[in-house]
Amino acid sequence: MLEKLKAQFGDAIESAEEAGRELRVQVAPRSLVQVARAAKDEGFAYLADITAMDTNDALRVVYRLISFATGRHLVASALAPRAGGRLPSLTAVFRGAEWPEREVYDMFGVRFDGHPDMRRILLTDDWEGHPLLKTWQTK
Amino acid sequence: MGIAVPPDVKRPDSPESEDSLTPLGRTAEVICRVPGGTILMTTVDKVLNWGRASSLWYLTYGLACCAIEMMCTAASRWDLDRFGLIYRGTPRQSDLMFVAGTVSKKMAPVLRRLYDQMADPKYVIAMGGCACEGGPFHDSYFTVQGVDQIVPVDVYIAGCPPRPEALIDGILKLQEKINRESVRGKK
Amino acid sequence: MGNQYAYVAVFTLVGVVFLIVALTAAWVLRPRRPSKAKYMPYECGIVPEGDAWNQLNPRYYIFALLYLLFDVEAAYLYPWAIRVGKLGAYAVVEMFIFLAVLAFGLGYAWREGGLKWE
Amino acid sequence: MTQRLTPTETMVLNMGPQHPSTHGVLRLQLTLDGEVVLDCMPVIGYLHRGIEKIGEARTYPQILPYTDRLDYLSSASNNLAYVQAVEKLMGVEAPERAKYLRVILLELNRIASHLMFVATFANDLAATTVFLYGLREREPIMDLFEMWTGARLTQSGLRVGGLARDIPEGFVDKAREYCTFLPPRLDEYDRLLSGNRIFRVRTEGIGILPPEEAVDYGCSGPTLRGSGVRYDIRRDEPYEVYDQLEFDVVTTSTCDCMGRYAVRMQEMRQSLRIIQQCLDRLPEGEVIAKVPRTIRPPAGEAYGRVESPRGDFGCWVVSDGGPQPARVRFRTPSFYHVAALPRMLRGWKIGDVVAILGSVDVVLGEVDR
Repeated sequence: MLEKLKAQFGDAIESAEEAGRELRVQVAPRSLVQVARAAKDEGFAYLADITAMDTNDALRVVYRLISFATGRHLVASALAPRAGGRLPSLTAVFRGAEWPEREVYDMFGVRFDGHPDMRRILLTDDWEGHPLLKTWQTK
Repeated sequence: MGIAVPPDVKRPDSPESEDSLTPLGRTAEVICRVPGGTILMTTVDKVLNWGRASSLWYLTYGLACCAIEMMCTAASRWDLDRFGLIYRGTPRQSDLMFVAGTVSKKMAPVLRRLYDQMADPKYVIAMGGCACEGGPFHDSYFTVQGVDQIVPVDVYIAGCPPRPEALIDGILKLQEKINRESVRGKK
Repeated sequence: MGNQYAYVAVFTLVGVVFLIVALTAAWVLRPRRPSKAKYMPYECGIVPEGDAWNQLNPRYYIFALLYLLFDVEAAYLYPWAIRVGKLGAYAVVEMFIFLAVLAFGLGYAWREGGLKWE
Repeated sequence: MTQRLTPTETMVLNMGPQHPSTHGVLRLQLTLDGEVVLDCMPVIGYLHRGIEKIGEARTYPQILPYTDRLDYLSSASNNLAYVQAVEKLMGVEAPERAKYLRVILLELNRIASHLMFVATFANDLAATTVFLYGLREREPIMDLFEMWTGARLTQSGLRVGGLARDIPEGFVDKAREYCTFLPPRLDEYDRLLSGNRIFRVRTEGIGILPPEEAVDYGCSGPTLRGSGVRYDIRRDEPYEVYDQLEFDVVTTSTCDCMGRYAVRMQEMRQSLRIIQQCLDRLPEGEVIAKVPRTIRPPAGEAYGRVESPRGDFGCWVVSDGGPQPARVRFRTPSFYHVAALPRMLRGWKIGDVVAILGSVDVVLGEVDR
């Protein structure tokens, strides 16, 4: 599976490794949607989770796709700048991507282009700041 | 750690209107001066308080884990009906509010609005650590540290979640508190 | 014959007195704490937006009419059912004519599609 | 739809945070045309407590009690997902006895959670007696939890590397007795509910969720299996000792509320079967592996995944070598089920909204985190 992705996307796949059940892939943000579509055709039809992590120098947005048939997890992660990051939205590929993307925006501030309803989902609408960033301190 | 209570939530100690005495409350002052009047008043107090204490209809206000324990207490093993507590869906028909669970800042104005929409006389039981003072979420950025910042609370029940027996103990304490009330203003 | 109406008089008197006593007792005893928030419409704790005075599908109106019609018809049946023993055969025929007229009305509403829900 | 003679205006109604049948503080903004739901916009966040932010400010053992408060109807599955992730990070393996006991605790939680589902689902459809029956049958399980872990609801019965405490005397007999006590009751409630004409009319054919859309929305657990997709993490990604146990994955292909209800009723019987097998094969020995005093897993990340009563509950833990995790993320099934609600509610009537929401069985603690 990883070889197929590397062949198809070449330099867009910055790093790829296989650890047991998980295929960890680092993807360039520009070709996220194509990689997701290819993975979905490859059998990874179940989008388990979209989440993110603040690694102090960048925001790492992590997508976890699971294939029911083979039981393997494709963990694709893309890097976004800490402030004002923009990533393409996967709602065109997975209908279930709408809400987790809204939560990542709510908690980290990464906006997703092409998202039908880019609003905060958990916090009140007039909330400033994104709590899960390392720099955000509880008052 | 003062947290900004959402703007449209009034402080609990500023009642909307000053005259909290009922018409009978005001006339009660006069009646008490007549010899034997106080006996009449205390019997009226007793009857009123008995009526209020033994038919506390509570508003189902399940927020988190405490709501499940509230349901178990209301169900057949601990049975709240014995104490005259029936769960009502709307604040209009309820005179006791169980705050069972964590109150988030998004929920604070809703909670205050529901409290305002309840008919007087109304009471509040803060159930569980989260409602009493934030509980395990004392350093959360989105939790109101104690529901008494929003509504005046009558009884606090500790526990996370409190056992059904603790809940019933809290209700009995509230009933004692109601029985001490008097028409001539809260003693 | 006179005392039969006495029953009615006593009955209404007790009804009225009970009503007055209950309401004044409630008015006297209940605490009055009016507040703007208390009189806001209750919508699960949220400030309702828009209003409910809007145009609904006419089928609700037709069903309401039909219900009212047959509800009143049932109301007439009760006194008839009590006295039908003493009134004899002509009352039975009378009532069935009444029912037939209403059944005809129902048939007309059915044919005109009044009962179609979708 | 029939040709519209007179234009009708729509109305926005809030089935709001405080509502007996939203099972917690979920607010549905329903756009109504008369009685028919045109669209629904769920609003969540009313129970958001920032558990993931708190997770970054606590040590590893301290996070365990917070996982109980996510899906507070089955705290063992939350604990296990978190503990699995930390054990993968540290390369620790629970002893054999602890694995069997964990499965017993998980399946007891599943039965308790499904009984609460039957109780509230029936209560929503006006069968209050089944509400009382369901909670009464749930109380013996609460006693078992209390006997074993000391708490009824938020047990925190697990630890990294095993269990907090071994089962006390008399637990095995009480558990066996419960395994024989429950099945006839379940048949009785099944006849009471699915035999009841009103219940069938209100649930059959209502709230259709086709299989491919269920997968596309990220649904899992009984909601997914109610739409005919045979996927169960206990079978497809076995953990603890599920690969050595015989049980069948229950699915129905009706994709409606009745299907989801029937799946859960059957699953309770399968859980009883699993518990009996585990009780028969319970090995002797320790219940906790050798774990250092302060848990400091090596830098890295791990994903623990469990079949909770609501579906695929995952926990992603990223460690930077310190005593506190760098990131704790909980993938909760109800979050995706509430996201799929608008798709299931469109076109149905207000009365059906209650039935559909009840059949999806969401817990707001895990939706808002």
